[in-house]
Amino acid sequence: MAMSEDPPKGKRLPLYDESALPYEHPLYKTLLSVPGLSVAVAPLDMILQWGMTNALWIFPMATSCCGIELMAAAASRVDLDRMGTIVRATPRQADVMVVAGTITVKMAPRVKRLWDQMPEPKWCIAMGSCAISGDFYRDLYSVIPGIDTVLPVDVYIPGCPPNPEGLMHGLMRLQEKVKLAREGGLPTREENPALLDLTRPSVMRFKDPARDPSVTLAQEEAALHATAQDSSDERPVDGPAVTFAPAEARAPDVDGEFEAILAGEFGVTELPKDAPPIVEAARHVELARRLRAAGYRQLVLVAATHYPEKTGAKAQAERFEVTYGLRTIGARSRVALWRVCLAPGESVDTLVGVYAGADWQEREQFDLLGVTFAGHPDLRRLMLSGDWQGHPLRKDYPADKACAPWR
Amino acid sequence: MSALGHGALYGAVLIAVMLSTVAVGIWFERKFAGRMQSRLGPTIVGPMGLLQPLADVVKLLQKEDIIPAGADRALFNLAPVLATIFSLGVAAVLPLSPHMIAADLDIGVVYMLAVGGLMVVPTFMAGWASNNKFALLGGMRAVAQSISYGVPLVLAVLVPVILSGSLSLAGIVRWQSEHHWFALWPVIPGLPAFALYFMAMLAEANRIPFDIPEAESELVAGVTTEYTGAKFTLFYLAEYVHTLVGSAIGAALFFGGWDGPFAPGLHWMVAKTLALFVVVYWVRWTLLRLRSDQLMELCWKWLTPIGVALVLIAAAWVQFAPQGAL
Amino acid sequence: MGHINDTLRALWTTLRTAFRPTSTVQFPAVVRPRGERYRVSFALPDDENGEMACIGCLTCERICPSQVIKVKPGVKRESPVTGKKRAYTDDFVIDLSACIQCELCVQVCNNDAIVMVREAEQPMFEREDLVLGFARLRKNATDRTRSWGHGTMLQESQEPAKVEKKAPAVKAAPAVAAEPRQPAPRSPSRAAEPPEDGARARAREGARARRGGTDVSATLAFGVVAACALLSAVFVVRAVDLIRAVLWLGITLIATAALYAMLGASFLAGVQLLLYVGGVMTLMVFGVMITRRHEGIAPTATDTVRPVRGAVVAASLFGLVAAAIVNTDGLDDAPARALAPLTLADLGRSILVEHVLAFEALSLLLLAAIIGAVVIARRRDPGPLDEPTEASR
Amino acid sequence: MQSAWLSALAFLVVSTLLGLGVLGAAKALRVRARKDSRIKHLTYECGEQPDGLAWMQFHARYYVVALFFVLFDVEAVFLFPWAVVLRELGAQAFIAAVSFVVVLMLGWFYVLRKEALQWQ
Repeated sequence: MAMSEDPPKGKRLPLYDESALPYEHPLYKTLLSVPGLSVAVAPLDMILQWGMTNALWIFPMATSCCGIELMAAAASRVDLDRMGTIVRATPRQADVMVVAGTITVKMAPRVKRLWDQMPEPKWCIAMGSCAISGDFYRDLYSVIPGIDTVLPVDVYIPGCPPNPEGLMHGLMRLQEKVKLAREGGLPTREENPALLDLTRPSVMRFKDPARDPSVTLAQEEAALHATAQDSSDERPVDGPAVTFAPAEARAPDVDGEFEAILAGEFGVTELPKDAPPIVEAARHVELARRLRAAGYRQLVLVAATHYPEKTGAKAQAERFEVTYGLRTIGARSRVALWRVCLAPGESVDTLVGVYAGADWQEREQFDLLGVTFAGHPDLRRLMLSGDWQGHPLRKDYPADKACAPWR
Repeated sequence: MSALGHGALYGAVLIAVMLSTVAVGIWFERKFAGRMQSRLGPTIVGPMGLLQPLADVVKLLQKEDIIPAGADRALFNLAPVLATIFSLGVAAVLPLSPHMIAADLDIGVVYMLAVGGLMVVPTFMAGWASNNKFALLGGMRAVAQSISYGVPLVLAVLVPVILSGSLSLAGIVRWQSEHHWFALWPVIPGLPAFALYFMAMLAEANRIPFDIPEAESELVAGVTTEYTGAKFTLFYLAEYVHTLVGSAIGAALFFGGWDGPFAPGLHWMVAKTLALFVVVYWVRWTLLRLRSDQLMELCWKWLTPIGVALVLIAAAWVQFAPQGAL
Repeated sequence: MGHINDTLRALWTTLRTAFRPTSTVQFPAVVRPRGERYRVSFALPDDENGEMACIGCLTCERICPSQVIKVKPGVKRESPVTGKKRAYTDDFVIDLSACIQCELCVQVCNNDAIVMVREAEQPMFEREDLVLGFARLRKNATDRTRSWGHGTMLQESQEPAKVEKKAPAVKAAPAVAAEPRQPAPRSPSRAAEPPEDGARARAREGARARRGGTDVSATLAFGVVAACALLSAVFVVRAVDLIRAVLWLGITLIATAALYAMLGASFLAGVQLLLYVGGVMTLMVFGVMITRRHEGIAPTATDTVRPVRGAVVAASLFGLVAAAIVNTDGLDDAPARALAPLTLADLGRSILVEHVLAFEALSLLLLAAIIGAVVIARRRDPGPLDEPTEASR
Repeated sequence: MQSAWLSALAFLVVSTLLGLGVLGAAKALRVRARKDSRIKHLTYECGEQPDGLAWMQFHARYYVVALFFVLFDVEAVFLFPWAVVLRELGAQAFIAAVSFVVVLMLGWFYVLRKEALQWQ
């Protein structure tokens, strides 16, 4: 069987249902209920539809490169104003939300909320591949697979990005769609399982009849409370106060000092060629303090790697290596790097007491990998939203599994 | 015909005329702005896009009505109506021709200043009732700006009052048609006073370059941020009517109103008003908006003393100018 | 002076531009010609023998960064054209909804079997409609203009430069076709208006002036306005919300202005609106906005002492005003005076002749007020000069 | 005189009718959403959860501006009757008003020197 033929055969699906319109005209109902006046509905509807579709004001949801084309569309060469389209900065006065750009999981509740704040009648145009399907970010943990998993999209404009004329064409197609829907003449589409397989996102579209209503509810709930759960806002850190030593005129510049300290005071003699030396977890804060005194005044790196043990008796969930990097500040900057290895369930002592800059760097590792830092004053999520499940940079993170209502 | 009937008839006709002028004005603005930016403006809806404002209104009237949570509902609904009343109400004292004037008040100038000044009430009301930070900030800024520029406005208007010795707009125009237009002679208090009036009028109507209360890049849409559909339409309308009436009053105070050769007075008045109206758009689509502090500095450091100086010069002219020069 | 000069120059520039030809291309009617390298959609063209060139080698499917290509290779069979055995493909699908138009699929194709085209697919109502099926891809090959690149040429251009070989010259995009000028908006033709009959109009004016407002309507209007003033004054006192109290006060002040107007004191009415409604009310609003750290509604205090205190003050004030009214001369012939109201000129004469000393003293009073305002405003450190400080933080 | 004020009143009434008429027309014409949501009525704050109430404390300079407006407007208001009789009364009125204005402008200089209207 051919995967795609035009036109394909299959079950006919109604694309558009009059009763499924999200709004109603109370006036029509009144006119229809009065016997003599029902003839007035058709011409009235014609006038109202004419007005409605000929003054489409845009609310620009421009998050990335497609937004540039959106701006160009309003400029001289294409001039959206020709068809009466102007850009409004508030959703209350807009008719069409143009989603132009990648929508991340963190952004999605905001988009949803802005969409909900637009007054009916309203439409949505997905402009460009990222808005339509998430593009090649669509399997990334932080990007939603198409804006139509969040809102009902009326017109999809292909392109990466589409050119400004594409947007104008999209608006015209929208006018066409509204007109066709009024006349009941929207083309019905044939179901083609192979095609659906190819384009199906990991979450049901908003308009999909099979969509679980609880997903929509969960999204609305999330849109309502998005900020309340976010942890990315800054708040005063009440951790140990750090006092900086007075700046020396010049950092000590003794070659091999780091190695000497390691070997002499910490008993680390094994120096691997292609990786930093490994330091005991119990003594690494002491090492940091010693190095700080020796002139390494800047913490440049807190990174972690996840090594899941797949087989054997020790089939535990995680094993981490945390890598630390220090720098001297001065004309000839030198670097000190070391690793700390953590057994399953173990945590590493925080460096916040020695370097204030360790705060957010350790929070990032906690957020993305789930490494715990003992004694950290404020170990919350830093980049992901507060209700996130799991740690996406772990090797065993289920990339295709739903971990938020948006995915 | 009783006075009430006279006012109502003039009101109905004048308001209908002003609304259609505003509709065509919006179309003209979009075409003109387009041309200035090397684009066409509306072309698709109606012949040359002429029906575009109509489509806008038909659409806006259909939009759902949203009142934000926590808003003061009564004031929220009242503000757009008040804005309409005050912006249209100023037109009552407009002398369209020697015998066409809705209400020939002997203190027309003061009425115009007072009712025009009342526009701060709906502006603040809308900003405060919306329960929205952008709207409130926009409202407070708009009120601060309006009252600040009220001072140069009053001073600029005082100049023709001193020169003609009348507070009635019709009286001022009559004096000009008997003697000379104030924008032309005496040049020194006349022309700068007109410039002062024009700037203060732009600021009162919140037009660029004085539109900081609704600067889109920082305050979304100012006081109208939370307004949808019909109420937004009224604000939109009030803004344009304010500008139109301001232009008409400028024409009456400084350019001799209905005075002019060959054509009937009404034609001259309309032509002068529209000319000033076009200049407003021209300025709007050319200049950038001023910063808040520049706005205030311009008003209090420059325009106010200049206004006072112009008033004194006008008084001196009346006192000391040779009789023939009047 | 520099600013004024710049402003005038800017005005001149925009005016000049307004009368120049525009650069708009009227899109649905005129489609802007695209550059040679412009690429938006795909096509599966024939090879030189008139057969579909694709052999189903899956190279494009593997290279695609967005993984939007699905190819179903067919069996090898003899070509009906050349008679040689070759591979075929049974189906080919490209999902434009996630395509980034990177052209990698074209670049890796050794057979030039997939190319890109310059005309865009139209926007669709459903996401599935953006999937280019086999039939559409084949149709594009004949219906649409091909873009600049094809596989072998792109691969060759990646080779280390050979001396003789010249990269294909890129032709510049053809200039935009001269678009039809919009006809300039014509001003509506001036309709000749019949000149107004001066004598008749004057007669009408005179009649109107003589009639004026009748006594009954004036009394009625007075009742309405006075009721407005009193009721809104009650609401001022009753309002819990300070801002609402101020707005009610505005109505009281407007009603007072109306009363002045009805008494023939036009100027006073105007000044009442200008100064009290426009100015003093704004002052009060600003006062509320800067003084109270209110959580939403700023309720007025509701203890028992204040109403009593207020009542005492109000009563004594009322007594004072009443006494002043009673002691005013000439109230008996009030109707006669109302018929001949004071004009503004009378007021001016009175200020500048009889009360000139008070007039000058007033300027000193205003001066003192200004200085006082400055002193009060500067007494305390204004704090952060940021936009409004938020009370809730 | 009163008749002119009545005309102005009628004019204002007609403008009121227009405002109410537009709102009434919209009430008849506008659509109604089938589903109402709490999010729709949230205050617009660029898609963020509204943080606290909008009513906040403003800087004192707003008050100062209003104060100066009232003072300068009082000055202007006194100049209106003067403007009307200036021609008639001649030099005496001129000198009186000039001294009035000059005294007030002293206040303006003071304001400028103290930078009370600095709006940053």
